[in-house]
Amino acid sequence: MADERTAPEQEESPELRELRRQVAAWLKENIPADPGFKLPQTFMEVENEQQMDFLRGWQRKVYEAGYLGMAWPEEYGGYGRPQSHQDVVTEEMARAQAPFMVNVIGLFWAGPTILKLGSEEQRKRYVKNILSAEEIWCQGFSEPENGSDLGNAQTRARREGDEYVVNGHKIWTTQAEYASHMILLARTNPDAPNKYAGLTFFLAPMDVPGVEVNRIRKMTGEYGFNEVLFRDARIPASVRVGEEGEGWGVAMAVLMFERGASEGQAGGNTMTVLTTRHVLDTARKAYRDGRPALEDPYVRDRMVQFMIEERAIPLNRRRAHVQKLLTPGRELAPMLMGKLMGSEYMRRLSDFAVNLQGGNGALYMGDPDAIDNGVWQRAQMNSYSATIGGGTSEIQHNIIGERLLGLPKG
Amino acid sequence: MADERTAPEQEESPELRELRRQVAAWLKENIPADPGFKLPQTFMEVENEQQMDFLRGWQRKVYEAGYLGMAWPEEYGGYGRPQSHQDVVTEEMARAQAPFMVNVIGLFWAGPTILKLGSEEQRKRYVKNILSAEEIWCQGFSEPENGSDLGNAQTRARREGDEYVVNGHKIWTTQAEYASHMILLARTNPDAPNKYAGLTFFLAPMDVPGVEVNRIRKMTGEYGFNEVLFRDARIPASVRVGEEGEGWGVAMAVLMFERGASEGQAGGNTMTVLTTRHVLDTARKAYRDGRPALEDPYVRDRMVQFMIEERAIPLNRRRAHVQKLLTPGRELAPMLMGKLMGSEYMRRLSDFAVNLQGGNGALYMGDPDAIDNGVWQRAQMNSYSATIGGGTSEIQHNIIGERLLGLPKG
Amino acid sequence: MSEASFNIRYSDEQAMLADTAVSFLRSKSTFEHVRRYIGDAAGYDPDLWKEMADLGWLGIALPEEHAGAGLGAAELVSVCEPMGQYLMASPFLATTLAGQALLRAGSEEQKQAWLPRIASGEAIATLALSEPDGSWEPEGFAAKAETRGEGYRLSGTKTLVLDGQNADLVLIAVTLDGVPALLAAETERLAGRLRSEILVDETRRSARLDLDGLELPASARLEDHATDALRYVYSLAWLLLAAEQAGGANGVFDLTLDYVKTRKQFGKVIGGYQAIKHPMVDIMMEIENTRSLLYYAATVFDGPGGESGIAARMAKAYATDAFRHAADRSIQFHGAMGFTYECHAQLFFRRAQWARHSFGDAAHHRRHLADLML
Amino acid sequence: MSEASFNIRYSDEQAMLADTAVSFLRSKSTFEHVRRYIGDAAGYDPDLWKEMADLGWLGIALPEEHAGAGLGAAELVSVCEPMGQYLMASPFLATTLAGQALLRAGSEEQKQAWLPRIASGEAIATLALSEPDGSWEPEGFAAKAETRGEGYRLSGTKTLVLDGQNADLVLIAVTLDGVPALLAAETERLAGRLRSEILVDETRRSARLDLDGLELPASARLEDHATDALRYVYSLAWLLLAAEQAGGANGVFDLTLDYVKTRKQFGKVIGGYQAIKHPMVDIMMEIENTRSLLYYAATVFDGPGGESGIAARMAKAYATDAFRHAADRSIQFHGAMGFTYECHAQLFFRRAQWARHSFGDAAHHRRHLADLML
Repeated sequence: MADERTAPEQEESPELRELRRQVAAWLKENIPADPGFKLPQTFMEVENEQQMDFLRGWQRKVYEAGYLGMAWPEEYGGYGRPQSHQDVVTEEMARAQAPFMVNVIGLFWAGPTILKLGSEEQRKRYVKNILSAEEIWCQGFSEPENGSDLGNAQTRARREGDEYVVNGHKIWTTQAEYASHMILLARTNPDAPNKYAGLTFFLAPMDVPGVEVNRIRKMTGEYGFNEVLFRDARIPASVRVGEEGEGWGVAMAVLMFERGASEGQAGGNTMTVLTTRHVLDTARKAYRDGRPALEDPYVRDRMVQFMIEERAIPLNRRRAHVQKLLTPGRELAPMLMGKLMGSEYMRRLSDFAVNLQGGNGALYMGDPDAIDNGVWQRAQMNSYSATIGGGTSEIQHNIIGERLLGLPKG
Repeated sequence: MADERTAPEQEESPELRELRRQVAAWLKENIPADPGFKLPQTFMEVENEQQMDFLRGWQRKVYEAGYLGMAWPEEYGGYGRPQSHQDVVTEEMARAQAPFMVNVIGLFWAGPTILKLGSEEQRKRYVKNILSAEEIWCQGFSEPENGSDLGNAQTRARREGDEYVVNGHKIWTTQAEYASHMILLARTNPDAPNKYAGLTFFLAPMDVPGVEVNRIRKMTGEYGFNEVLFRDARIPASVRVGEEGEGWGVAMAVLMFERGASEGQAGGNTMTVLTTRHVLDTARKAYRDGRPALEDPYVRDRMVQFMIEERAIPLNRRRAHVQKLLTPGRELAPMLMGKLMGSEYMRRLSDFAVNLQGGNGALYMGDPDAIDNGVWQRAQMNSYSATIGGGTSEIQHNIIGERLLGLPKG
Repeated sequence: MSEASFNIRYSDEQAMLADTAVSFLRSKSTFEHVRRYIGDAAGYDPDLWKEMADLGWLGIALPEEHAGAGLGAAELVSVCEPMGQYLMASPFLATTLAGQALLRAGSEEQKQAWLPRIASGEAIATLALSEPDGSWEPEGFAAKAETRGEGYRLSGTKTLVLDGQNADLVLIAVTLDGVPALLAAETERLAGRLRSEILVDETRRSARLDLDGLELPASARLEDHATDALRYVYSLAWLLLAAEQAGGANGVFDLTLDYVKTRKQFGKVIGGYQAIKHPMVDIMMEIENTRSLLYYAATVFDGPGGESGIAARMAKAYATDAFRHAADRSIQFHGAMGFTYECHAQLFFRRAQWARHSFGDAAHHRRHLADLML
Repeated sequence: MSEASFNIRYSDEQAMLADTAVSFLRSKSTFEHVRRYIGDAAGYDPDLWKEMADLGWLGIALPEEHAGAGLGAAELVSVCEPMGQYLMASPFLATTLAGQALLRAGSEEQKQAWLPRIASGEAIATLALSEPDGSWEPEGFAAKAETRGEGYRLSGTKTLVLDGQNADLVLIAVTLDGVPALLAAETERLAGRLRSEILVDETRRSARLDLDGLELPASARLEDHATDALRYVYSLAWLLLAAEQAGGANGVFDLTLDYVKTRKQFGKVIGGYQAIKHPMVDIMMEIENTRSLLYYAATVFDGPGGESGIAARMAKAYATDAFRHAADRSIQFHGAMGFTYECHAQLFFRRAQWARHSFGDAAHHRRHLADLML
């Protein structure tokens, strides 16, 4: 797959072009109609069974059509094709505004981890059901006292025979209420020489006694994430990934998958992407001070700022494939900066999209006269889940400054 | 004087109003005509004897008219009047765009320090000549390796009989080449229990053997500050302020005078203030893309942003006098934030004033077609002297965050 | 204006009102209390409203002859800033603005009928100003009134009518004979025409008002100067919203400051990290600037000349951005907790959003200021 | 444009040219070398110019029939980015733009007379475009030419004529019969009419040109399509300046990064403080974005459709702000040292200022982009 990553995009082969055409046609045919109820924009916003069923069904359909897990090995449920094929399909799905793949933790965190670091049995057991959304996964890294400081996780897993007994408190656990499994970071050895060395990584089942899942209400007023309490919950030792004490290394590998390495990804769009094109649609309906918003020079200037910045996002990804155009000494920049730049961009863009609405920007979703059903008001609040979750923007700055620029830790 | 500080401004007495009228009339009569050579905008930009003579003459004239040192004690050369009188005069000088008082280190740093912490002999010896600009002062705190970290000063002062022998290297010393005296922070005890305890404060004469002053060229291409090398320079022990080891405390007191406590100030404007009024004058002469700059909505929007922000500066000072309007728990905010806010404001404003000039903004001072003789191009570069000197903006943020907000040191 | 003429006056009355408001609201308008009324249709506590009336707040800027205190806009600011700080939700803003409109344009009869009842807290009043096109200036109302027999027949739609669902009296801004006019309608006449809106700020209430076919008697018309009265009321709204925003910015800043002083990550209190400390300082400075601009605007508000509108617009423009910034960073610096409904930061965030979109955002006011000043 | 159609192509020629340029300029265009020519009237090193010609740079985008390499704008970008990084000062930009104007609008005779001499480095050429009103678009020139006997008589003033004092040939943009035209003037004809300007970027040269009463023969006129040629040349200027700015941003960023990694204050390397680390990351990201926008603009530049101008404007707009930001923070993070003439940060700062004001700043291009895209 390595050669695929460096191949310049312009040489898109006839095969890829044909695939692009095919998938576009398939999507046109198969994207489900508006179900008549509010749909989430990202996987962090699924708030009821109705939404979950709808999205699960869609993911299964995409998988069964051969458009998900395309580059994953056939023996575990994938289709064994080149990553470039999956990338083309993913792009087309985003372009077509298809509903997103709901099993995000499975596809982007658990799946790659199991494929790369799991045992043969684990691969056989879990991967296919991740792709088909038969089993939903959640992620158990954060704890109430350790939002950014994952290495300090205090949830305890004590070995007893063939089992581990888990006690602790995980939080901000997206989709835990629908999940059958959790990738769990827990402390097996509180006396390890350093805090990192005491951690172990598990593929924990959620349907065992002693696991309590509570909903957390988001600032939007909606639900979508949870806290998970473990009280003497027993999980089999066979769900451990790697050895005891290797959990930190596994977790770091997981985070690297999440931060945008395309290699090995199951593919699929992870959110309904809101772009400046949609802001423009909104702006065309909006009035500021009695005039169409798009006549306001302030709106026009800022709109173009966002359009320029937005273009840089896919262009950075393109440039990442052209070895010679990577900035010397900072070759990993386009990859490492993706999460920070994208999430902060969306925070500012969604705020702008509300701002330009003039007086009507004070309305919220649910109001029949809110422009575009308040999609931007909701996106604006939800945007913080990305600037905070998965490592806050402040932590991202540290990571990039230290790893990429070689600046010392503060 | 304390009651003067809290007296609400609106109750400006007939006496103050009359003073305001008088000084305005005097200034109208006495502000010197354009000398025909380039004048500095701040005391950090004096680059030749011609400029220095002109400014010294002006300060003396103001002093002799009774408009400087108005609130300093009569026995040392002041006029023994209330601080409010000086404040009114200072305001009128700024309003009239009078040339600034050149002996800034004397008036704002050395003078208050000597009055408050100096010996009776020191007060008698130095204060009057500071007011009359007979003796120019400079400041010797910074060293090449310790720009922001003043407490780490390595310049050595070794006691020998009635003298101290000074060795070391001071830098960024404004007006050192014209100065007869330096307020000097030097290390008398390298073995003190902590670095601060080894420091002592001196009113060092510059005209002793072993003092070498070199010019440093600024980024504008002009001169105005210096480095000062001490090589076995002997200064009398009588110029010490306080005891050995008390230097850090004295220096901190000096910095508090500088950061804008109005109490005890000699008064006088310290720079030719550039404001949005002047930016507007520039904008009226400027074209952007073939149209008057003021027709550009982007220029208009930003201009107003600056006008609002600029208004907040004097209003913060006004509010500082209304005890009941100080934010509870942050009463010192208007005072402590003055330097940071003012210097960063000027950096952005001067950049904007260049920016709005369109193509002609590429011209520099000296070019006959540069708008307003390139005053903004120069001001833009000079603006960094304030965001860097006297504690960088980064350090200011730390100080305010820690002292005012009570946030822990990093 | 030269620098020397910038004055800030602050009277004993202002200080006393502010002190009272802070201690009253600190104990009454707690987060728990504010949240309790989120699900309430009226959105406010009638008992608290009564207490506010007893404190004299509802008559602050009404003349003594109408049972008011005979004070002015500056004294309203004294209570509005703490209301913002403690997220007070009530029809205070609506009623105050409507009261001023009545005072300035109403007939003697209308004033006597309503102002004492407003001052006593008995009647809630509001203005119907905004329209679907979101105009933020007191001119060019698309809603129309036409003479019809002895009275008027109205058409058009009003939006964002503050506390429309709570009001006893709605003053409707329309175009009549080509110029702005205000028509007073008791709410009984508006039955079936008011729909509660869903606002981003869940502590606020507003309604959409359908005017088509509404008939009002001749006596509904406020007798004169709707143009001047409306101009005054809009300026007053800028000022009072700036006050609320200043208070809100302060409130959310204090909330954040407490959090970053106690929350630890990587073994250190997070407020010690420059990535948090420095933005906190910036926000603090913006709040200081806001308060200076606000109290200057309050000082000159009831004075002569054009400075009043300029200063109020400046205060609203700057306060809007300052409050937004403070609320935005509060969510971020609270980390995952900040993203929950339970965290009080969202209350301020939503208030900041609502306030930005009410009576003109920063860019809007800057555009008008540019026309006034450049 | 949908995301999927954003492509970046980068040919072997581009890569080879860039590699050569980096190693050549790194050793030749050192800070010491750059500073040596600041006081020089011509402002550049003729020996280095000769070497650049020998490397083929002056004919990169000229056709082979005129002794060029027959490549395009994308290959010019490959050498301009390193020129920005190493602060190269030379009449390269002026000569390249003028060469393209000649190529696109000149007569066969004019092309044969000048292009081979340009490609060989023998002749320096430039365009006289700007005027005192600072227009940044290729239209509405106030400078005029009128037919006068067999030739033309000119009036008006040109400003910021790049390397006007160094040029052998100046192509003057005027309005002739109501439309833009280009007239070629050998510099002998301009004696006494060119005045060296003082630029904020001391490594650059430009001149003011007084046209009043200048007479040129009929043969001076470039034969056709001045409008198209000018449009092309302006777009090319945006692209090449964006390349220089990208390089400059990178150069000043590296300078700053080295400094903050070694400078200690309070016992710690200052790059470890978040107040420095985090802005450095932001600048780094802006540089990455700049380079992506730049190489996309280079990819589509010589292609069909309106995308070329849009992409070049975007690159120039974004690069302008990124370079300014990088240079601004470089001064600040160098502390007092950054404020000296001796510190190399000022060289980049001045370059960033010059580049911002040349061929349109960010707000200017955004305004035009809004008209094109919204």
